[in-house]
Formats: sequence, structure tokens, C-alpha cells
Amino acid sequence: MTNVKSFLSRQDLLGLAIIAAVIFVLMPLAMDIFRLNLFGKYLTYAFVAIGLVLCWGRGGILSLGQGVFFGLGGYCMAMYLKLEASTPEATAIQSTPGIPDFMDWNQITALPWFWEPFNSLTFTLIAIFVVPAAFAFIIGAAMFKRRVGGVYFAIITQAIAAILTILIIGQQGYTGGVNGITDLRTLKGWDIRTDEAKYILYYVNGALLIGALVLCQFVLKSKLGRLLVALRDKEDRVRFSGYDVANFKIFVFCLAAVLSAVGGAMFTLQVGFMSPSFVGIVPSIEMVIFCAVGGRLSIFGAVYGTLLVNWAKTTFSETFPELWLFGLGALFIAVVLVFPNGLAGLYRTYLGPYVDRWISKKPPSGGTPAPAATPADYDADPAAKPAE
Amino acid sequence: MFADYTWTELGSIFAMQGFAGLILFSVFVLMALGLAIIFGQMGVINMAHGEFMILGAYVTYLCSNFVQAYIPSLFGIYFFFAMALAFVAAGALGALVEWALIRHLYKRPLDTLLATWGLSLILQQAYRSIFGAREVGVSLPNWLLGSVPLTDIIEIPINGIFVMVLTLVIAIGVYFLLFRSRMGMQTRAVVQNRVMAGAVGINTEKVDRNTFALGCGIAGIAGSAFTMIGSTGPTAGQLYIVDTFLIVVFGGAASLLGTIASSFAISQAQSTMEFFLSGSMAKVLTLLTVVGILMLRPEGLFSLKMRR
Amino acid sequence: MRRLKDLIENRLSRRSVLTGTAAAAMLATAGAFAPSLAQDVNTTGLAVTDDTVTVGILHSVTGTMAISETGSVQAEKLAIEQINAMGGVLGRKIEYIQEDGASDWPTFAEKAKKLLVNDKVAAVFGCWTSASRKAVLPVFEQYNGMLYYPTFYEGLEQSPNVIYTGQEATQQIIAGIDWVAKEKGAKSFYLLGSDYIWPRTSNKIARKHIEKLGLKVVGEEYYPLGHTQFNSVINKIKLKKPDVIYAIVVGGSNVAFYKQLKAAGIDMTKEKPVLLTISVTEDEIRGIGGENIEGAYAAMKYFQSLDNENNKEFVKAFKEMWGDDIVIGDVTQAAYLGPWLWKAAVEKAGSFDIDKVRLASPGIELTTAPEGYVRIHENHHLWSKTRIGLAKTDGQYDLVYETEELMEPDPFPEGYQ
Amino acid sequence: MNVVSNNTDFLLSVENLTVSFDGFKAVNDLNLYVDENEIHVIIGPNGAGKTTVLDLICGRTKATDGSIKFRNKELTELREHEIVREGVGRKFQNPTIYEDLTVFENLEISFPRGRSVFGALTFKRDAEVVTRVREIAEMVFLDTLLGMQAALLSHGQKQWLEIGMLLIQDPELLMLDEPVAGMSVSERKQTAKLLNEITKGRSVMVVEHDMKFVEDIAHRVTVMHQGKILAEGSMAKVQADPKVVEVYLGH
Repeated sequence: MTNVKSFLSRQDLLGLAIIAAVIFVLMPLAMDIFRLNLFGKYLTYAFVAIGLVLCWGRGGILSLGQGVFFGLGGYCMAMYLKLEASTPEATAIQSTPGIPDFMDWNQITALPWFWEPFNSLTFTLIAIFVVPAAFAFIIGAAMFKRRVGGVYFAIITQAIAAILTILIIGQQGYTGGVNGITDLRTLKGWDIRTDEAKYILYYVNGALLIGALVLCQFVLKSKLGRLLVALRDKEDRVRFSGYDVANFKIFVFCLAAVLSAVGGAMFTLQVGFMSPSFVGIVPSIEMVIFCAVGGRLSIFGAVYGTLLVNWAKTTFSETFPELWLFGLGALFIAVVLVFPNGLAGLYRTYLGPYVDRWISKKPPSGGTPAPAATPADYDADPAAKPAE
Repeated sequence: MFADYTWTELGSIFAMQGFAGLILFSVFVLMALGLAIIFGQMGVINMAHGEFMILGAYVTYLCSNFVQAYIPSLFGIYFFFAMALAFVAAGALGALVEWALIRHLYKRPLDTLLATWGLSLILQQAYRSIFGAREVGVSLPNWLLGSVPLTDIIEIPINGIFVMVLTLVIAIGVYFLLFRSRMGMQTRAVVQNRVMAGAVGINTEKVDRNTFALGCGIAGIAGSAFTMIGSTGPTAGQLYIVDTFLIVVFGGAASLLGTIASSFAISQAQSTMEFFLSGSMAKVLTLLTVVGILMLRPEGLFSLKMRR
Repeated sequence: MRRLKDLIENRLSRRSVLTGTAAAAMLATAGAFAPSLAQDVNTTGLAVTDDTVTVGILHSVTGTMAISETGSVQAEKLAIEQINAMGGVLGRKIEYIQEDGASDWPTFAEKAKKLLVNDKVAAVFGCWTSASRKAVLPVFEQYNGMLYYPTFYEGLEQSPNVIYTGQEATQQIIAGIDWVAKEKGAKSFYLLGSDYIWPRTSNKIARKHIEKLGLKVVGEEYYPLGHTQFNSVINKIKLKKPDVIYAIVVGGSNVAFYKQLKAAGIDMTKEKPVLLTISVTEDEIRGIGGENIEGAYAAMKYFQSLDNENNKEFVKAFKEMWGDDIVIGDVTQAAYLGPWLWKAAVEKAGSFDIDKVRLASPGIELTTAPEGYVRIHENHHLWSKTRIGLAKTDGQYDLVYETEELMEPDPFPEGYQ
Repeated sequence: MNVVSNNTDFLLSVENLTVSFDGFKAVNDLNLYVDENEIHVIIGPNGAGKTTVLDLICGRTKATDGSIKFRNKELTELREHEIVREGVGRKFQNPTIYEDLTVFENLEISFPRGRSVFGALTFKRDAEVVTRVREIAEMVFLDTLLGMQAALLSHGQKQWLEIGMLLIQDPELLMLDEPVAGMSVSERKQTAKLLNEITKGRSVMVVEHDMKFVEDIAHRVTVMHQGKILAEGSMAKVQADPKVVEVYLGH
């Protein structure tokens, strides 16, 4: 970590700079606060998408349950905000003042024990990281240690998403049920519903996303990043090179889970509520398509993919609601059949070479580097081919 | 909770609950069989499986309307034609999908998952555009409704018996098709060694297409049969996806027997728990148990120990 | 709970004294005859011109809820068209902007915000599920908009920014249970529902009321949304032999439930058990199939078959606009009331200003409602009669009973929680 | 059970090894010993259980019964990566390399450092790594192709790369499953030379069909048939064994 240049190439820096410029300058100038808030909401999905790049694109682990972690992060945040909104004064009309309104409707007369710690912001912030990480660790340890992978892992994560949704809906006294946790107002007394707050949250969200991108880039450029690709291709070889494969998978799955959870927490803050409709199977699969459209190997691509799909969703579902599902379905198929490397692949084929030349001011390196090549020249093109 | 009942009542209830479990078992087998063929024999994840079922249901709906309008005298037996047509329609769509989509993706199982999910969205919207967003009611001949009373309490729903018989017939049919016919032999040959099968003159592409179409066709029949017990709407197919996949995975992907065994285990567990707990909790507990067991035994219930 | 009611009643009544009901009525009369300048009737910058006023329609056109919400959209459009044909509101034609909530709650919140902030609509007719309403509620309160919400729902809510044109739970439930207890001599009940807030809250109220009447609840059960296998619960019902099956199953589960109930030999046309539902309107019967639900009773405020002049005209107009094969359920009718109630309130207030409309709303009556006479209560819900219908094979209900008096809406029922 | 041997003369001692798949005994009560610095070749007809023996030793398949001792350490209780860390390297029948990575990266990943999650995150490509990778690449004839994506290598080069990936771990026992399959004649010669070179200081177990190649390299040959050992000894001795002749020529 001592030297940023060691893991951020000029191309990566350019990519980061462009994304930062889009988030911090272009969009706030081009949009009113309403659209910007929407855009901020899309950006929270980008956290999930870049997590999927790591674990699916690079590591070959397809999780169809990322909504679970998005939801866990979101619910942690929402629980804190709800408690803050449920002061005895604000809830004086309830039979039991001081507990969230939906609990009161469900005849719960005392705050459940697992809600108690969420009175503390510090605990909440820690929980946003620890709860999903721990959950991912349990799932990952159980599955990867027993070498469950590929399709099986996908289906089991999907089932977990289904289970959690049913649980949240069924235990409405503790979770707010199908309505979710709504009517969130303030964070430490700061009203998160004002335009000013929305701007601030938007920028915080953007900064966190940039941070997440840098972190992921660091991971990808480390040996662990190369190991992930190696794992995806030839898991046995990695194992027989003396690595405990399961640990790496667990790590990357947990990392993706934590990223999703951060997205979820920011979602709650910006949108003002959390509900089980972000936890289930459908949103989880949609999050995969964000990543696939962007190019499942590229974290930058994933951000653009998320934005593009959501933008298309908002636009088309407004103007041609009938066509939207056809479009989304076709997108799934096209991204698999026609351009499996997504936006990043298109960029790499058509634009990348020019940009590279322009940045490095030297001819692109060929297949066989000169003997004097630096070790960095031995790195493979990260977007070589999609996972199978 | 049993204190209030007499022994005869309890006996009857256990008999009926057992029967409810058997119906659920048949439903599960019907749902999962097509998927198990496709997944087990071809390694393809068909997320649009539910939509193929709904296609069968809509075909049944059209048939029922057609027969009622033009040849009402045949209404009593139209259901059999409807099922045959559902099989053909879903099978044909399956063959088309295999040709257009699946065959390009045999080496990328996770990608078939995404592509077929896309397909499911397209089919849903197509149903919505054609048949409307509302659920449609499928009229059934009277003999399929109602029940056979055995004792005061025990009554056996006729459509339940129908589903059970149908499941049995289809299961036997699939068994003969896969294990006793030439097509089945070729299918299994391709599963075991694609290159060698090709080398000895089996048209592997044709076998793939037929297998996929067969799986989809069975889904069509299942959908047709489910008009008796469930709803027919554009998004109804999605309800089945998780259950169906879990059944197949739990059974052990390569084994049809495993699918049947896991249908049995899950249906019995669920219907027993439903009796003692609330429906929601029973569902959660069943799913949790299945996922838990899968974590301990990822290869599923039935699987050959194989040399790798 | 008492405190809240007092609070709101006091507030409302004090304000209405301040503004003066009489003055408001005069203003309304004046407004109706002499169209005033836009700046006079709109002091808060809503989308009102000298000739037009813009409102919003916010329902799901796509996604799983589209099935249910279509009828509401149609009803609202019909009402708007009829109002325009009569000369509009304060001499202004109603134009509408329709947004799709896409069965997704944040999208509802998003679109609600767009309608209020960007489009500055004078009122929004929309939402169907409780979840979507809960999602938009903070938006309406923050940006001070007016929502007309059509669905019968669980209650426990009373927002100054919402007019609830459907029944809240007690209105449906209490009348229904009183009726089966009295007319059918029911002694024991089996409560059943889909697993989410409305059925759970409703069954809670039902249970309290049943117990208050000295009767017995022999079972209570919930299934996940979309569940399609009900054989186990049907067996339990057979074992417990309740007089009444009280069912609040929704969506696709409905279809499965009634088909399986019938197949299991529970004949609802027989004397017992009685099946009483508050969740199946004519709309749902289309999917279930009339022959599968024949003999069931529904407790709600409106049936398409209601025999009165208002309703005949309404059904005729509805079919002219949307086709002959359309059916109209309780919620559709409630959605139809929205624009009319709003029109009446605006004209009473003589202004489109949200605050003035809100203050004018309590007490607004509608004598032309298809369901008959309705009046807005001070708690923003409607006084309305509750009716019991008997389901027939053709998918319609026969009216078998209606309450003598209007049922008072009581969203925070004391003793029922 | 037999007396557990404590024979430290052998690098690897396999005793009473049995594995059965659904009742079928793929390896049946096998005893096998590998000396230090020995090239030990296992031959036998298809299905004799040769690859299964390698799988058992490296932990890929769990033994039903018996023991595998490596430097007196029981391997049957260890997991694959632990066995590797003990000093056993395994090359697979088909070249198993990371096609999406470059030759350099393939070798670098196999470099025995930073094998934990944290270690991999903080791993640095320092001079030691680069030197070692170049050294090995030279040994396996790939020193000019370090920057090439591995997928583009020829079949023979992929085999070498995989051998190189094992060498960089410096194992004491190297197990090669058909290392020259699919190689040209000249590549075979180069491989034989390579094998002879790398046995300095380590033992090698080879499963091979190519008799000519076996003759070139083998110090000792074990013939397997139906999960059991048919014959053992020098190439010449084994070739003269009538049982072996019968198995190979058929009845």
C-alpha cells in the first residue's frame, strides 16, 4: 500500500479520474437534485456490481444472492435510523412509545434484544461491515471447504435469498415485514431528507465508491487478483501449488458481501427506507446483469454497466413500459451470446488501443517483450476472456 | 395439540396429511423432472423452466376456451388433448430455444443461467402482452373437480389423484425413454462421452436438442396439470423456480432417481411441518434444512462416487 | 390511541372553525360559477393554468402488481374524463401525468417525488399495496402533496396528506363478522392469510372482535406470498371443523387456495363451513374461476352487481370506455371516487392549494358514488356501508346484506390491537 | 493391519493402499516405495489404477485403507495443499496451467511464498522472485516467452510450463502423469533431458505409456494391473516378465 503507483497504472488512474469527474462534477452540474438522488441510488448498486466482478468475473464464483448482503447492510443502517426516528416523544401516540411504529402495530411491547445495539451509531457502522462479512463467511466456509462451486453455489445462494425474504416478511414485528423499514428521518439529528443532505450523501456515496474501486484495484493487482483468475481456470492446479483454495474464495466472497452491504447502507441513507424487495431473487439476479453488461472482468465497466442498465430501466419503463422487459431479457441474452465482455470488452476492442497509446506515448507491447522488459510487462491483459 | 381429538380423527388426519404429502410429492416430481433431465443430462440451468410450465398452462387455457366455444361435447375430455398440445408446444419452443441459444453455451453453464433468465423475462412479457396481465381462469370439466369421500373426514381430491397418476405415467414414460429406448441410450452416451458418442455416429446436436425439448415438454405437461391446483398468470412461473432447483440439486444432479427421492423427502418434510407450524415457518424451515444438508453433502442425496 | 384521535380532531376542527366552513362553501360556489385567475386559486406554484390543472396517476403498469392496479388506473381515467366532460374543476380541465411504479417500492417513491417536485401536480391518485403507500408517504408529507389511495387496507395510519378512499380494516371486518355470527350462527372461526401486514393486522382485529362476541378462533395460519400448496391447511380446517373460514389470501395464492379447497371437498355452497373473505373482489374471481369460489361470501363496500342508479351508470360508462368484458371490483370503484372527492374538496376550498384542499376535505360528501353515499371522515377515511356478497359461478357477487348505517372508519381501533 | 513400517530409507512408502469406488477396488492393497533421487516409472494398461495412485498420494482422492508415508509423515490425513507444502508436487495428465495468465505469472503464482490470503495480498514481485522465475523458465525452455499468454503456447510448451511450475516449488517428490503425451520427438528428447537434470536432489514418479521414453529415464519400473502390482524392477527385468507380456499382449 506504500506506493499507489504499484497497483494503479496510468490507465487505471485515468479510469478513476473519469469516473470521479462524472460523479463529482458532471452529474451534479447536469442534473437537478431529484435526478441526482436517483443517480446516487444507482451508484449504490455499483458497489454490488464491483463486488461481483471480483467474485464472479475474476474468481468464477457466481452468487445469485448478493441482494442478501445489500439488504443486510441496508437493514443495519435502517434499524439505526428507525430507532433514532422512534424517540418516545415522536412516538407518543403508540401504546408503547419509544419503539418503532411497526413493532407497536404488531403488539410488541419492548425493543427486541437484537435491536438494542443499533441505538449506537458506532455499533451500526461496525455491523454494516461485520454482519454481512460474518454471514458470507459462514456460507462461504460451509460451501467452499466442501468444494461446492459453480452452478450449485449459484442455486444455493439463490435459495438463501429466498429464505431471507420469507423470513423478513414473516417476522414483520421485528423487521417491518413486506413494507420494510420506512419513514427514516434523521442521522444524529441531521435531517437526511433535505436537498442539502441529499447532496452531501451523494458525495459521500461517490467518495466511498471511488474508495471501493481503489481497494478492488489493489486486490486485483496483487497476487491474490491473479490467483483468482488462476482459480477460475484451474482450481486443482492452484490447490496443488500449495494454496488453500477455499480461503481465497471465502475472502473474495466476504469482500464482495461487504461491498454490497456498504452499497445497501448508502441506499438506505439516500432513499430513506429499506424493504425486502431488495433482498430477494429478482434484484439479486438483476445485480448480476449490471455487472455482466459492464463487463464482468472490469470494475470500471461494472460501474458504467450499472448506470447504463438503470438509466435504461428508468427511461424505457417510463416511455415504453411494455418493451422494457423485452429489452431487459434481450440484454441478458445479448450480453451472454454477443458481447460477453460487456462494455469493458467493447471499450478494449475499439477504444482501448488508442487510449493506451495516447497515455503511454509508446507503442503497445507485443507478444514477446524485449529481454530488458520490466516485470510489469509480464502481466496478462486482465480482460482476456470471460469466466465460464 | 392432539388432546382435543379422538383417535379416529387423528388417524384420519394423518391419513389425509399423508395424502397431501403425496400430492405435494407428485407436484414436485412433475415440476422437477423436466428440469432434472435438462440439468442432469446436459448440465444446463434452465431458469425459464417455470415459464415453459406456464406456456403449458396457457395452452390448456386456450384449449378449454376453444373446446367450450366450438365443441362443447368434448369438454369432458379436452384436458388430455390440452396436455398433449402443451407438451408439443413447450417442446417445440424448447427445441427452438436450444437451437438459438443454448447450443452456443454448453461450455458456459453459468452463462446459460443468465441467458435463460433473460428468456424468462421475455416470455413473461410475451404472456402479458398476449393474454393480459391478469391471471386467467381455466375451466375444468366437472369430473376433475370435487373429491371422493372415503370416511366422514377423509376425502381424497380427484385432481390430486389425477396429478399422482399423471406423475406416475410420466415418470415411467421418462424411464423408458431414457433407459430403454434408442434415443435414451444415445442421450446417455452423449452425457458420458460427447466426443466418443459423436465419433460412433450419434448426432450429438440432435440428441441435445431432443433432450432439451423433452425436458421443456414435460414442463409443459406439468404446467397444464397445474391449472387444476394453481394460478395461471404471466409471472406465476417464477414461483416455482427456487423449489424446483433445490429439489434437483438436493437429489443429486445426475440422478433422476435422486430427484424423485428428494421430491419425496422435501414434500413429506414440508407437509409434516406445515401441519405443526404455520405455513410460512414450515417453508423457511424446509428450505433451511435442505440448504443445510446441501452444505454438508454438496453432491446431493444420490450420487455415484466417481473417479475424477 | 385516543390521544391521537383527539389531537387530530381538535386540530382539524379548530382550523375549520378558523377558515370557516360557511366561507369555504361560498367560495366553492363562487368558484364553480366564475372561473378565477390561476394565481388566485393556486398560491403555491402548482401546475395550474387558467384552463388546465395537472394531476398525477401513480400505479404499477409493469411487474407483479400490474395485474391488480390496472383497474384502478382505468377507473381514475374514467373519472377524470367524466369530470372534464362536466366542465372540469374550477373551470379547468384536468390533465394527468401517468407514472409507472413498476411494482417496486423505491420506484413509487421516486415517481411520487417526480410528480410533486418536477411536475407540481395538484393531486396524485395512486398506489395499491401498503408497501408502496408506506414508501411514498414520507415524500407526500415532505413535499406536501395530496394522495388519494384506493385500496382497502390494514389501517394504523392517518396522514394529513392522504385521503383513503378504500375501507380500513375494521369497516370490512367488524360488519362481516357480526353478520356471520348473527345470520349464520357461526361459533368458531379459522383465520387464514397470506403472510404480510394486511392479512396479519386484519386477522388480529378479527380475532379480537370474534373473542369480544364470545366466539372462538380455532386456528390462525399464514402462508408466504405466492404459495401454491394449501392441502395441509385444508386438512387442518377439516380437523377443526370451524363454522367460518376467514380467508385473506391474495394474489396467485388465491387461485391455488380456492381450487384446492373445492377439490378437497369443502363445499362452500353448503350451510357450513361458511367462507368469508375480505380479499377477493370480482377482479380476483376472474383468475380463480367462478365455479371454484361459488358460495363464498365477501365483505367489502362495493360489488359490481349493486342495484342502484349511480352504479348502473358507472358500470355502463366503465364498459363503454374499457370494453365489455371488464369486471369492476371494490378497489376499482374506490379509485373512481378519488378524482370526484378531490374535485369536491377543491371546489369547496375554492383553491387548488394543498393545505386548503386538505382542510376542506373532511365532511365532503358524494351522493353520486356508485356504492351510494360516502363522506370523508375527519380522519381522512370514508364513511361507507359494508356489504356482504355471495359469489356466483358467473364471477359476480349477489348482495345479501348491507349495513344499515355508514360504518365509521377507525384506523386506530381501540381494543383491537 | 500390517506392522507400520518406520523405514526411513525411503522417501515415500505406500503400504496396503486400497481405494474403492462403490465397491470397485481401483487400487487394491498396494505397496510401493520410492527412493531418494530415483526416477520411478509406473506403467500398466489403461484402467490399471496408475493415475489413481498419484491421486491418492497427492490427496486428490482419499484412501479407503492403508498408509502413505512421506519422510515418515502420514499423508492420508493431510489436505492437498498441506501435502504440497510437505514437498510433493503433482503434474496432471492434461497440461493444467492458467491459460489467461502469462508464462511469468504462471510461474510466479507457483513460487512458494505468500500462500495465505494475507500473504497473497501483500506479495511483492521482488528481485528474488524475478530471478527465480527466469531461472526456472530457462530450465524449461520458456525463457523467451515469459510475457506470452499461456493459452498461446504449444502443447509441449504447456507441459513444460507445468513442470516448471512444479520445479519452482522445489519439491522433494515430483509426480508426473504422462509428461510427454502429445509431444513431438524432439520435444520428448528435450523432456527426457530435463527430467534427468531435475532429479538431482529429488525423486520423480512418472506414469507413462511411451516405452521408449520410459527406457530412457526409468531407474525403476512398477507394472500395475487391475489395481495391483504385477511386477517391479529395472526396465529390462520387467520387460522379460511373462506376466507383463501377457497383460500387454492380451490372451
